[in-house]
Formats: sequence, C-alpha cells, structure tokens
Amino acid sequence: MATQHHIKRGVSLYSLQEEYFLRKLDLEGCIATCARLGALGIESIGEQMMPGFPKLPDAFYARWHQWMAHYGTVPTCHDMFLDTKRYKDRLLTDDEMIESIKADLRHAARLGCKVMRVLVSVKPEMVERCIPYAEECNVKMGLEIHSPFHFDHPWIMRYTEMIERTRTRHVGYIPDMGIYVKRFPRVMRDHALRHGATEKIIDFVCQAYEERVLPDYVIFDVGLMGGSEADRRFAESLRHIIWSNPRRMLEFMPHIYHVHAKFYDMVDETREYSIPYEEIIPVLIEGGYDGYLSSEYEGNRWIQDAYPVDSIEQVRRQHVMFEHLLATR
Amino acid sequence: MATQHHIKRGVSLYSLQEEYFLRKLDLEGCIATCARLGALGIESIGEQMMPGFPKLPDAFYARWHQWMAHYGTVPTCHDMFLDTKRYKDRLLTDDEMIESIKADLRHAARLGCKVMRVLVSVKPEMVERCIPYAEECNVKMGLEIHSPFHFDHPWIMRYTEMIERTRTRHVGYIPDMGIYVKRFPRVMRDHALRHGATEKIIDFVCQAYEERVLPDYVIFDVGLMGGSEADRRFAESLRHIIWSNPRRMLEFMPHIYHVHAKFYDMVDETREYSIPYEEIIPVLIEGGYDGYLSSEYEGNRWIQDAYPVDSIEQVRRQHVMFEHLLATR
Amino acid sequence: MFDKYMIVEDGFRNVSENGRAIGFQLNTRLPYYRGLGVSMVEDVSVTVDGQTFPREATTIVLRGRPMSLEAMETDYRERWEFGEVGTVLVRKEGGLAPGVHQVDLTDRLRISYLPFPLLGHDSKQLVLK
Amino acid sequence: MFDKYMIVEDGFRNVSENGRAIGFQLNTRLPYYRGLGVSMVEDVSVTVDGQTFPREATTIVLRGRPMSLEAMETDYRERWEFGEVGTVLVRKEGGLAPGVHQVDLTDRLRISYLPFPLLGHDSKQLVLK
Ligand SMILES: [Mn+2]
Ligand SMILES: [Mn+2]
Repeated sequence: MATQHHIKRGVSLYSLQEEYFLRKLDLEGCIATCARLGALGIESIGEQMMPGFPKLPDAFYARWHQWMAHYGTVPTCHDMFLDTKRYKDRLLTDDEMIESIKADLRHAARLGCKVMRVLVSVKPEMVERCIPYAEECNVKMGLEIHSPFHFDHPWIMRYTEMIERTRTRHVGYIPDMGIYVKRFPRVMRDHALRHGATEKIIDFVCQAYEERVLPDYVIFDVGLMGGSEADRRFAESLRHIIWSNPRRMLEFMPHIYHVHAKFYDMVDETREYSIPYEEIIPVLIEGGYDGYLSSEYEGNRWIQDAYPVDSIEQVRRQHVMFEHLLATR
Repeated sequence: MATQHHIKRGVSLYSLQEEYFLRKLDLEGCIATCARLGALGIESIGEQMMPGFPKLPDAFYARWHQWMAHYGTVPTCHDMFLDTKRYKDRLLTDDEMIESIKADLRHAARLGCKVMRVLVSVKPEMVERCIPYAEECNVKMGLEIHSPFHFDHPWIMRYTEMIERTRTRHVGYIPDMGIYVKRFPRVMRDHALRHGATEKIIDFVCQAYEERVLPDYVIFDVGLMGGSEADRRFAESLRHIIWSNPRRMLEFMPHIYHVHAKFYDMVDETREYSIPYEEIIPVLIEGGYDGYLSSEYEGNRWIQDAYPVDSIEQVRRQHVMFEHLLATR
Repeated sequence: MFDKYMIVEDGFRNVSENGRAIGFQLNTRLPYYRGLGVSMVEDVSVTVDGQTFPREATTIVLRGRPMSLEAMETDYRERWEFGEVGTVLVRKEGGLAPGVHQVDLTDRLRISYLPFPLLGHDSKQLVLK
Repeated sequence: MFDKYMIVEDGFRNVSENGRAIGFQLNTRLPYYRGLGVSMVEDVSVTVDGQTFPREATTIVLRGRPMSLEAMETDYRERWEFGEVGTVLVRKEGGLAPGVHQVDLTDRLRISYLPFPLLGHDSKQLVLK
C-alpha cells in the first residue's frame, strides 16, 4: 500500500477511440463513461472527438463545461498535433507552426485544461517561442515522452536544456508509460502470429527483448534465420518498444505535469501484461507527483482483427488496479 | 581550471594499433611512447600485441614488469574478448565462457592490472559467475559502456541490477567516451564523401544528428532523397553514434573503475572535434573519479585510405589537452 | 489501425445520371485515429474484382460536398473527421453488374510526424443490388 | 578497418614443384584489429585479373605451417596474430604469367560480438617477376 500522496485518476478519451469511431459512444458518452469509473480527469484530443476543431463555436465550449459540471469531471489535458506536412510541397514555416500551437493553447484554455500535450516531434525552438502565450493562457506545455524516446534520449535532452536555460514554468513533460514496457506485449505477439509470423522466430524475438539485446542484432539474426517479411517486421518493432528505468522520473518530477498511463492489455483487475504499474506508481508517489494518471488504452489496434474490442472494460480494470496501487495505508 | 582531484593519465595501446600493425612499433616501443608522453597508465589488449595470448610464458610477464619498472609505467587494464563463436556450428557453452573469462582474469592479474575491461556483449550472468574468481585475482571487472549503449540502456540496467543485488565490489563500469559524441565526427563525414556519398545528403544527416532526430526518421528521409548505397550506409551509421549526458556518470561514479578516452580527431592540442572533453572532465572531477583517463584513438580507420596516420601525434595532442583540463588551480 | 472498418458494408450501389449508370459508390472511413485536413489524404484507391480504377475517376463526397482527389490536395479547410463516413464515387460507364464483388480500398495519408506515408487497406466482399 | 594493408606488396610470385609452376602465392594480413583463432577465419578468397580461385585451391601458410581453409575451420589452437604477415598459396597449373596483375583479396571473419561476418577487401596491382 502506498503512503500519502495526491495522485488523481483520469482517462484520455484516446482510450475510447474504438467506441467513438464506431459511433457507439459520442463525446458526452465518453465523458459519462469515465465519470462512472470514478476516473474524473478528462484528457481530450480535439482532432479526434471534436469535429470542426480548431474552429469550435462558443456553444461547444459552453456544452463542454455543462458536461463537466454535470458529471463532476475535470478537464486535465488537451492533446495537440502539428501538421507540419499540411502542404504537399513544403513544410510549415516556423511562424505557421507557432500559429498552430497557439490555436491549441487557446483551445486548451477554453476547455479549462491546465496542461497541453506537446507531440514529441515538435522542435523545442517552436515550443520555446510559445512560452509567453502559454503563460498568458495559463496552460503548461508538456512534451510527451513517447517510446522510443526516454528521459535520457538526446532529443529529450534538448528540451531539458531549454527548460533549464529559460527557467520557464510552462514547459515540462508528460511521460507516456509506454517507455516502461518491461515484457513484450502479448497482444502484439499474437497479432504477428495471426499475420504470417513464425512462432519460433516470434519466441526468439520476445526472448531477446527480455534480455535487452540491441535491436540491430536481433533484426540481423532474424534475417539469418530466414524469417518471413512478417517476421522481419516483428523484429523491426523492437526499435520502437522500450524498457527504461522508471526511477529516472524522479530527477524530472518537478517538471512532470501529467502522465499517460499507456496500456495494451489488462489481464485482469490486478495487472497489465507488459507495463509494471506496481513498479511505476511507487516511484510517482516517492517523487511527490500530484497530477493525473491518465489512462491511454492502445490495445484495440492489436486485437480488433480477431476479437471484439471492449475499451471500457479495459479502462475499468486499469482503474481498479490504480485504486489498489494508490490506496494509502 | 579544475579543483583538486586524483585523475591519472594513461593510454590504451589500442591507440597505437596502426603503428604496431605495420611493425613501426613493437610492444616495448608502444610502452616507451606512452611513457615519453607522460601517460603512465598502460592499458593493453592481449590479443592485439601479445602474440600467443592467452598462453604466454613466464618470461613474457617477467619482461613486462621489467618494462614497467624501466619506463616508470603502471599496468591499468587488460581488455578481454570472448569468442563465443569460436566454433562454426555452435556457441560456447556457459562453462566454456567462464573458462575464457577466467583466463583473462589470470592474465590481467599477472600483468598487474587492477581492472579488466569486459566486452559490452558479455551476458551479465557470466560475469556474475566469475565474481569469486575476480576477488581471488584481485581484479575488478569493468563493463565497457560502449556506444550505442549508454548508462540508461536496458542492457546496461541488467548489469546495474546485478551489481546492486550482489553488492559486489568487483563488477563495475568502464564508460567509453564514444557515448558522448556531441558533434558528428568530421573524419567519418569526410571518409563517406571519399567513398561515394553525396555532399547534400551527408550535410542533411550531420544536421539531423546535431538536432538529435531519431535515426529511423533520418534513414527514411535519406531513402526518399534518393541517396546512393553509400548515403544509406552513412545514414545507418546514426544508429551507432550517440550523444548522451555526461552528468549521468555521477550516479554510477562509485562503480566506474576506468575510463576509455575515445577519440577520433584531435584538431589541435585543445580540442577533439566531436567529443567535448571540456564538458566531460569536470563531471569526472565533480564525481571524485580517481582512476585513469585511458586514451583510445580510433581515427586511423577513417583516414588511412587517404592520409598518413600519426597515432602518436594524436595521442600527444590529447594528453596536452588532458593536462590543461586536469590542471588544478 | 482501423483498416477493417474502412469499407462500410452499407451503401455499395451504382450511381445513375439520366437513367444511365455512370459509376458506383461505396461508403468509407479513414483508417487513422484522428481527423485530418483533406490536403493530407494523398490517395483513396478503389479496386473491384482486381480492377483498380484511375485516380481521375474517383470523387470523395464529405457531408454532401464532392471533391476530386486532386482538388483535395490543395483544400486546406475541409476536414475528414475521425470515424466520419464519407462516400467514394467511381466513374465507370454502365456501373457494376449486380451481385457479389471483391472490393479493395487503399488509403495513403500524409501524417506529419511519420517519415513514411500511412497506408490503410481493407478488402471486403460486397453485394451490389 | 585495415583493408588497405591486406595485400602485402612484396612476395607475389609463382610457386614451383620439380621445376614446374604449380601455382602462385602472395603475402597478406588480416584486416581486423586483433589476432584471431584460425577457426574464425571463414574465408580468404583470391581473385587475379577477374578470375576467382576455388576455396579448395587455396592454402594459408602461417609461420611456415600450411593449412587448407577447411582445416582451419576446426583448428582451435593456431592463431593468426594481429598484423602478422601470412602467405596465401593458390594452386594453378603453370602459375601466372610474368607481368602486372590485378589482385583482389576478400576475407570473411567470424567476429563473436558482431551479428554479421566482417568482410575485408583489398585490391592492388602487383608485378609478378
Ligand atoms: Mn501517450
Ligand atoms: Mn573503448
């Protein structure tokens, strides 16, 4: 059991994308679902469930705040994207990027979010230029530390240098727990098997993952083993799945605004198959983290070809696990 | 200028491989060269400059110690290898690996080395099994943290876990400063240009390196740019060249036994083109490191096709730089 | 990632003009997890019974508004929203014969944070009435 | 990494037995930065003027001791030391004609810590007297 802390539970509506996509749930239905699970922090993706984004009418924001009041939920975070390739023949100019990020900040503020997720690929210079506007909006910009990046990756170090140099209090991090994949996800393994990969090679790759062998070596060995195209793709996936040390969050804790509680496969109400929340949550507590654990279910794409997807049940299980791991003695 | 410290200067004879290979220097000549440069710590590779290794006669060791006395040098480290693929049709068994490592420990002890370099690919289980023998030999086993590994890589984490679990004082680290390549090495860039790579693409890759872009993305983009095979190989090299944070050594300092002062290109007596020793050495001093900076020149392979190699001059320049950076006020 | 939902089972039919079939249409969604400006929808390619139709013969209809694939490339306002069902209209003199057809749909999307295009593919047997 | 030093300029000559040339030889070093047990020298392949000689025709001589490439594969004692000059002997009835030849040498080494074989290649014009 955990010691005293102020960690809160929430859900990124990303988790319910399958149900929304198929129009089994609408935006209000997603919010109501989270409320019912006692996960009161609502993270949202404008481009996913708010048609018309970024040009949303006042009425939309009015309705949003009515829902928050009605369901007792709290807006936590808006996830921005940056379409640098909007034009076929050129990248966005720096000024266009800034305009795009500002529109996201404005939206986040209007939703009532204290935090905005910055896509990991956004250049630190662009985020730095937006600091004054973020201050104005009272929204903190959290760079999503998404696999295969990690806190000690040189790309992330550029952000750390910028944060230290500017002493800003409006740029920090949103670690995505997908950087703590300790065991190779079973759903990805099974998906590969259903799509032409060979059991012997899959086992070899998963074993190498557990041994933390350099992906280059595994990929080369799979080539020697005469694997199929599906086998090679599976081996290549090692380049994008990582295990790193959850304790590295401690050094960055003052700058961690929000946490993406990524998961692929809640086996039952006590554990995720590949991401050891029982190791992660104690670190967050030790570091004094006081933001949200925001569920990010990403299992649907690995099972939808063969099984019915029940994102709500998956999120429910994760939150039962969270309740247990967060319970103070 | 540095504060008080106990860092010593030495050379890995690896640095003089070109001269030894061409029989311009013999083993004694290499040692004499280091002594002349005031780099008194001698790191050696049995399989490189001690023909007959690992079965060396007593007379060899007697001569070795005479040289050390004569030149005023000190044996620092023996670099082991492990030929797991000695047999064409099978890998070494665990017991065979242990025997091989033990032979290296024995050799290190007979040379008078306090440290043995363990190749980064050796499995932690094998090293763990050798701890009792290392204790007996009074030789510490230092895992070489070699690019593209780094202190926070999951493979290295396995070693850290083992060291913490066993509380051994005979397994630690030898960081190779090749993990701190801040700027893409000029000698590699020029080598690629001489061997069919395109200037435009080389520049793109080097620029992406400075920006710390994920190698996968750069490699893909080079493909789109229609690069040649040489260009693609150059882009692929990004997977093996890394910049990481020298300050990460601080956490591991009690376990750092030795340092490989890797370098490719001493521009003059004040700086290496790509590895910022002016950032690295202050961290070693701050952490209280008291072992050797052991030169590891690896520029020869990148220039020998076009220019005469002068390893001695390169090592000399590095040590002038070290003297300056280590000088206490 | 939503490939299996790209082809919507309902709505596969011939399209007539002045009583003559001039092509056929089917309903479709993008296979991506958010909406996209249509300038980033690089291609929507329809194959029926092994015959792939030319890009020029293809029109996308979103909320009643038809657009050629070429026009979409430079349209920076229209968006194809997440999970939104649009219609692909393919010009083909005489339309398709009634009965079962093997329909393949391939989308190519330009996703800014990916160095490569995102390809989506779905294949379904549909009955044209 | 020491490819350019693989072919040693001196020592290229025909080899005779009972007054008849039965082949030729040249001196060579491994292109690697340490010595290797010969069981890990997977191949040493000689090409002269575009003609590659069969593996069976090739013998390596280290410190006066000749070994076939096949025998080397299971020899776990002999080592080819770092920078050591060995001799490649190639059987060829009549040897080579005197004069200039384009000589190519390719080594394949099994390096335990590399997943792929290490290939070394050198190409030089040598004069056979
Ligand atoms: Mn995330
Ligand atoms: Mn080294």
